[in-house]
Amino acid sequence: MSVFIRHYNPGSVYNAKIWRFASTTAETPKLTNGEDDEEFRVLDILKKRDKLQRRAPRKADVPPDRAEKMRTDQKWGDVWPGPKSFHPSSVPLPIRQGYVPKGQAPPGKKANAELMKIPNFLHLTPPVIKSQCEAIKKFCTEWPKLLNSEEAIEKHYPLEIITSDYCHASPVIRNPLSRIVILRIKLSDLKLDKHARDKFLRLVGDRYDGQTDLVTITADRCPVRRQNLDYVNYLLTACYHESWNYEDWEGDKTLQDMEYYDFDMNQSKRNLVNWHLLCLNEENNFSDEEIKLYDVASIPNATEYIESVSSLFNDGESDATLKKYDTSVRKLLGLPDKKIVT
Amino acid sequence: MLSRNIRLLSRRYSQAVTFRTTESSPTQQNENQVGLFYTMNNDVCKQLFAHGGLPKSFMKQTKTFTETALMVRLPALDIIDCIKVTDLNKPVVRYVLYGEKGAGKSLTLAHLLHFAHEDGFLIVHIPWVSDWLRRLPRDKEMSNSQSREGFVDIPLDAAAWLLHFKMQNQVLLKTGDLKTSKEYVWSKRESTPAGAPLAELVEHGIARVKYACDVIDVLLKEIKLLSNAKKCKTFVAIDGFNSFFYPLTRLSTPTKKKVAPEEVSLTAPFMEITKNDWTNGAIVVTTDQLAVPEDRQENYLPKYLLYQKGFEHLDPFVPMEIGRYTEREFLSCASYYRDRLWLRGPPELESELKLASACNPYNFMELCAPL
Amino acid sequence: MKMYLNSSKMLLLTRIALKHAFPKTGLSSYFTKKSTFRIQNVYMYSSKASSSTENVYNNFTDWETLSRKKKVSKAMKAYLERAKEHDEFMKRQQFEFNIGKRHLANMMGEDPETFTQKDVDRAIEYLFPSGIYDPAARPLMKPPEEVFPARKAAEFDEAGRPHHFLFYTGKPNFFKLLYDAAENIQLLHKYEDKVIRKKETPDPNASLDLNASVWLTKDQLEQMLVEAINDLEYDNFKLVMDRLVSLPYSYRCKEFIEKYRKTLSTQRFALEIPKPSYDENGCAFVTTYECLRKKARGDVTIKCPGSGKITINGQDLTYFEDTQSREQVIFPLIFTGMENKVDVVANIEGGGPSGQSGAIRWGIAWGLRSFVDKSMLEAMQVAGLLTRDHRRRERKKPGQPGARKKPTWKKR
Amino acid sequence: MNSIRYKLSGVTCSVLQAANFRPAYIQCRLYSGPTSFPDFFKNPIFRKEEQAKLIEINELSKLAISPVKPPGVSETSSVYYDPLVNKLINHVMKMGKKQLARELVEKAFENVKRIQIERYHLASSAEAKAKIILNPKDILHQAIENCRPLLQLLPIKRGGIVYQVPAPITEKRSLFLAIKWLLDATNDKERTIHFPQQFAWELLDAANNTGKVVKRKQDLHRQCEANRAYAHYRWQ
Amino acid sequence: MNSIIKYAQCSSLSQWSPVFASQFHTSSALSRVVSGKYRITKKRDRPLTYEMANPPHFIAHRKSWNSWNTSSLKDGLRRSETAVEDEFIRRFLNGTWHGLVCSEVIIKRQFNHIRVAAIVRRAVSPTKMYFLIGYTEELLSNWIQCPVTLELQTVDSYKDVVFKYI
Repeated sequence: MSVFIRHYNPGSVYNAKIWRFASTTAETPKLTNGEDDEEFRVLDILKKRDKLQRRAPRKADVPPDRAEKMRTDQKWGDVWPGPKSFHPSSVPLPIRQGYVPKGQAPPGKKANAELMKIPNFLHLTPPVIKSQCEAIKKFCTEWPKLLNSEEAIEKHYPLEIITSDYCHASPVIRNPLSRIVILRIKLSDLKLDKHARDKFLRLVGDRYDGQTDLVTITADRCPVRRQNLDYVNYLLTACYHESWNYEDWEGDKTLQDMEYYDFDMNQSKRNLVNWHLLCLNEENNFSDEEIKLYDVASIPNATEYIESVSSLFNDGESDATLKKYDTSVRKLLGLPDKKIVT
Repeated sequence: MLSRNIRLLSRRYSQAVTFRTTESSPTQQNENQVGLFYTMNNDVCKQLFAHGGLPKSFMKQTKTFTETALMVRLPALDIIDCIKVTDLNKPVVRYVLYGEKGAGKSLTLAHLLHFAHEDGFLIVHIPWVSDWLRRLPRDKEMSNSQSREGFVDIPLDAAAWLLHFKMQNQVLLKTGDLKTSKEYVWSKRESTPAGAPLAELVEHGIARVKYACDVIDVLLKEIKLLSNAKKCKTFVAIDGFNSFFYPLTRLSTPTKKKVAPEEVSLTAPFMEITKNDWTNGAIVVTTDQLAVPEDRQENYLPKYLLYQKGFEHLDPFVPMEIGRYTEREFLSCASYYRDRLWLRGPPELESELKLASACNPYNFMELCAPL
Repeated sequence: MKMYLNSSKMLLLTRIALKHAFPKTGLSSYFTKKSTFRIQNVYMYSSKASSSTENVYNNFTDWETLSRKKKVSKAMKAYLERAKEHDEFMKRQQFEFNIGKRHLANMMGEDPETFTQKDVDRAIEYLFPSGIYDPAARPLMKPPEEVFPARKAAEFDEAGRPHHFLFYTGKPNFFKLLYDAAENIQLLHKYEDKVIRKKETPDPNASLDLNASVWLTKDQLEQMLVEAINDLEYDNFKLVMDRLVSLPYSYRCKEFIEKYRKTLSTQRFALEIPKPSYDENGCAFVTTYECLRKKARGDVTIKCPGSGKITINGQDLTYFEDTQSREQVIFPLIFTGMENKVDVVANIEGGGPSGQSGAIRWGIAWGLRSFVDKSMLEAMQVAGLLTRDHRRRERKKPGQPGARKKPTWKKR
Repeated sequence: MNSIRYKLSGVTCSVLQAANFRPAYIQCRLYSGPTSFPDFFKNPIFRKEEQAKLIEINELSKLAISPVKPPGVSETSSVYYDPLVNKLINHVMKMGKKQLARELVEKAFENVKRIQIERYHLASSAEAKAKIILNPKDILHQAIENCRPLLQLLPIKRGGIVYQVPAPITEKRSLFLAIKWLLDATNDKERTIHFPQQFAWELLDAANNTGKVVKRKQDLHRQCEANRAYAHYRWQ
Repeated sequence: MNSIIKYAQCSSLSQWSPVFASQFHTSSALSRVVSGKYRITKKRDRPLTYEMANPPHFIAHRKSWNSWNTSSLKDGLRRSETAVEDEFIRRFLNGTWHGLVCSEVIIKRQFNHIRVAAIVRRAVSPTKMYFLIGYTEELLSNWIQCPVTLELQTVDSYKDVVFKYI
């Protein structure tokens, strides 16, 4: 039970006429005590002794603010070295914050909880940042001259590994999301021939994006990033080598599996052959295989027709491909060319 | 009074821009008539298009304009030249008309029909395929076909088509040299002997609606044989051909199962006739977005509308785009409307309508309606 | 006793000032007849600025000398005390603000001399990013006169005599304003009579065009007069000023009127018309970004030597099926007659057909400004094509079926 | 002090009572957010002939300074635009379906035009042909003119009894009534006839002063004529 | 110690204790949300700090948050633990600095460093205050296993923190 020294300075009833002034009372001028009003002294008959020994609040001798004594050309980095909540006495700025109805002044910086709440960047003022950057500069390595353009980077480093790190507020710096590893590579950088490319695409499936020609493989199965990294590399090498070897069952590839339009395999070859034979009004009793092998060069300007049909299927139907198909059919059938509006 | 001198003004204005041509037979028409209107005389029109062939809105126009006038457009002339040029003993050449909605495909087909009629072709014409497959008026009758089980018959439509066929080819049928090659037995009592004229076959089909579909099947086989034997030149015209290839039709079997177009008994014969294994004829087909429901209407290009199967069925075909009005065509159409009192107002009205309708023929006609 | 005398003098004074305090306008006839002489008197007295040379007022001044010896009343002393204290406080705040500004400049590493208020605000925003939505609630470091409410200078001298003759109306500045307006109206009436009777020639070319400005709003007026005004008085103000403006020769007191006019942001379409830039094959094109209408956002490019082709999102005008939105898109082209001379390329997303067509219409009109001559520009402005349509669909409120529709009233 | 100020303002406002346009001043912005234009925006003048009139009295440059509202969604300056038709479309529109309303009105005009062209071709002599108006918009204007009532009956309660007192009608009100009656007459058709067809017939009837709507107008006038005795009740 | 309490009672400390006995209404019409809102007293003498003057729906509009950490972000970690720790810190601080904390406790977390800020009344001697600071920092960092620093601002009395009277 600590001993309390009670100060009690007599007199001066604190006549705090509460000034209904919105800014916190710490700000408003202290009212001087009522001066000797020579009129209307209130007659107090039942003079009660001031029973309660009103203990005047301790007038702790509060040292004046540090802010007043600061020089205006001081180095601010030393005054406010690190992140710290706002403290009015050490910030020399007359800041005010608070929503007040119109016509009143917002609460000042003293005893202003709002200013303490909001994050402040007093420790990161531009000069401080510049000096810190200067300091760090000697530890950074310089960006290699050769990698000056996007293409150069892609040429030298086709493979891209994307990992992400997280900073958050917790006693532990671990984060489950940081284990995910993404590998990204341009298909054109992988040296694949036609068959291998087709097989690789079938293996990779929807990880390949047609427009950007990028294969993105993500791995998040293993708990640790290193394991995921190995897994991703393993996946890429496996697919690559798998797509190179030719299995025997790949031979009997049916029409539906064809990923591109091959004229010989399709019905339009049969139409062409039948049409040709009809023209020569020969009897056509060819079987399927024979039709496939039937050499088309003999039919006049059939090659242009074949190429236009395959472009119609492969490059997608559009006015241009249709026009090409039109001219080729007209040549094939021996019709006059299309009239152009004069 | 005011309206009268405007009408005079517009007539004088329209006279300045010639929009009519006196050359009314398609066979003689050539480039310098492109964009001009020619009037078909009424009885040919009635004969060809009595049972459908012209869009309903056009029919109303003809009633208001008191004449059926078709504009001569380049694609039609192009096809007419091609038909004239091809020697007929080569396998049949197939033309596919494609274009936007309201670009004038059906009218170009009508123009070609008129040409075929003039040129003495035997016309096999389906006015609108999706009327058969996708329109379900209350009295539509669907039954299972006797001859080939598993198929669905639409006898009423078949009979109507036979009537239409008879109406279009009454001249050729009357000359009588078209004979059936084989003897066909419909039922115990009815049969048509070999060598009977086609007209009789058609009459039988119309009379006995139950066998109408089989009659059509037989008729088309006969026509193929006859045209192979150079007896007659046949002209096949099908509007909205791509609805044959839409996976589902609205018809349903008596057991309420949705029917695919292949299972409808009428598709097979028309598929047969659109092959190019016969000679001495021409096939003109239109693919139309309106023939198929919304989900298959992204663009109007033929390969997309015909699916893979349709495209390969027609493969060496000549695609013919029916575009919008060119500058000249638009002006002549506008002055024609002014002449027919369909359009009135100051001259800059044309430039506004040109922009608003984006020169689409149907759109232009729609925009002029309330003016 | 002394007290009583003191206050009675005050009463006397108030009664005099009161009687003459009525502004001329709406002066009921009862007053004018009786005390015309007094009004001139008061009138001369009131215009404090103009030093009244007539000697008729000498006896007044010695009142002042007389009263100086008097003991100043307590209320007066408290008032003066408060006024002095307020000035001190403001001076202190000003000093602190300047010191703070220098510190801030030093903190931000900038030259304190050229550290404007804008830099101060930017620095505070950088140092104390509070992320609070309401701008008024964010930390601010403003000069004291902006922060603390303006207070009127002392209104009466030691002797307790108010400086302003309308002091006792409670809003001296406001009623003085009405008073001056009324006075000007009198002048104009007199001038009009002179013109009629004495054939004086009015000044022909000076005219007053007011359609580019509007009367001050209520709070602007309050700021100017440093007095609170209620709606009724604001309406009277506007009424009097309109009455003044409507007089035929109102151009004579032009500067008095201009003082209370707020010029509207004149349609700045005429000022900065974008110069068309030229693409590779030399045809001029102008792109207007940010074309807004309802929810639609997009941009429109206009190429000048064009053939009237319109492409929207890569498609032709058939991008819009319904004719109404097509007509909206071609409206500016037809209005300016440039439909065959200009190509339009627009890409737009969001909103429905009418929103998108409205955005394109505005974009085209806005782009055409640089291809069109002055008169057509004005025609487009009067046709309203150049006004941005910022109207948005009003949100539905809870408890109501729609934005404004209220639930149907049910008897039971 | 208060009393004086009150009297003061009392005095001034008594003078103002006569010109009571005070409410017009208060710019009501009860709803936050821009759902409408502030009231100092002027209405747009976009039709060619109106602009021509303005240019004649060189008012245009004056108006060009003050801000102007943009023209509405369905307003254009094209040659075939007619504000009356736009108003009619808005009257026909239900539940905001403007496209449908516009289609119906356009089909009605089309039917009118077809009927008139038919009549034109059937008409024998030249001046008979001249009499037939072919433009549906002219017919609409004609019909509206014929259906506009000139007077209206106002229910005024006098001593417990409500009298139908004939009173002059404003321009807007008569136009509204004309259109409303036209649409009422069109809507009490049988189920099988479509709106455009019926509306076309109504327009044609109204154009040559026959038909239900004109009869209704004449009834109203007759009623007004009958009640002209009560005409003075309007002022008490 | 008792003088403080006596002094507190007579200056109606009850208004000061953070949790006020706000009237609790059962009937549906009156049981609308009253949390964080204070009713006007007849004498208009209830003092409110800025935090208390702005009801909860003004957070982020007129006043800002009391605890700043990354747990509320998208896939932030340790959401519940941080909330519990914050609450513990607040109660601990209100308990150890009993009657001295006259504003809300602000907790800012950066990586593993926790900074606790508050406005404290100068009612105890400085030596005692330093002891309390060390005491709380030590205990809190042991319990939460993170270095805790206390950043206090001292004020004369409750009156300096008052924003308005209702």
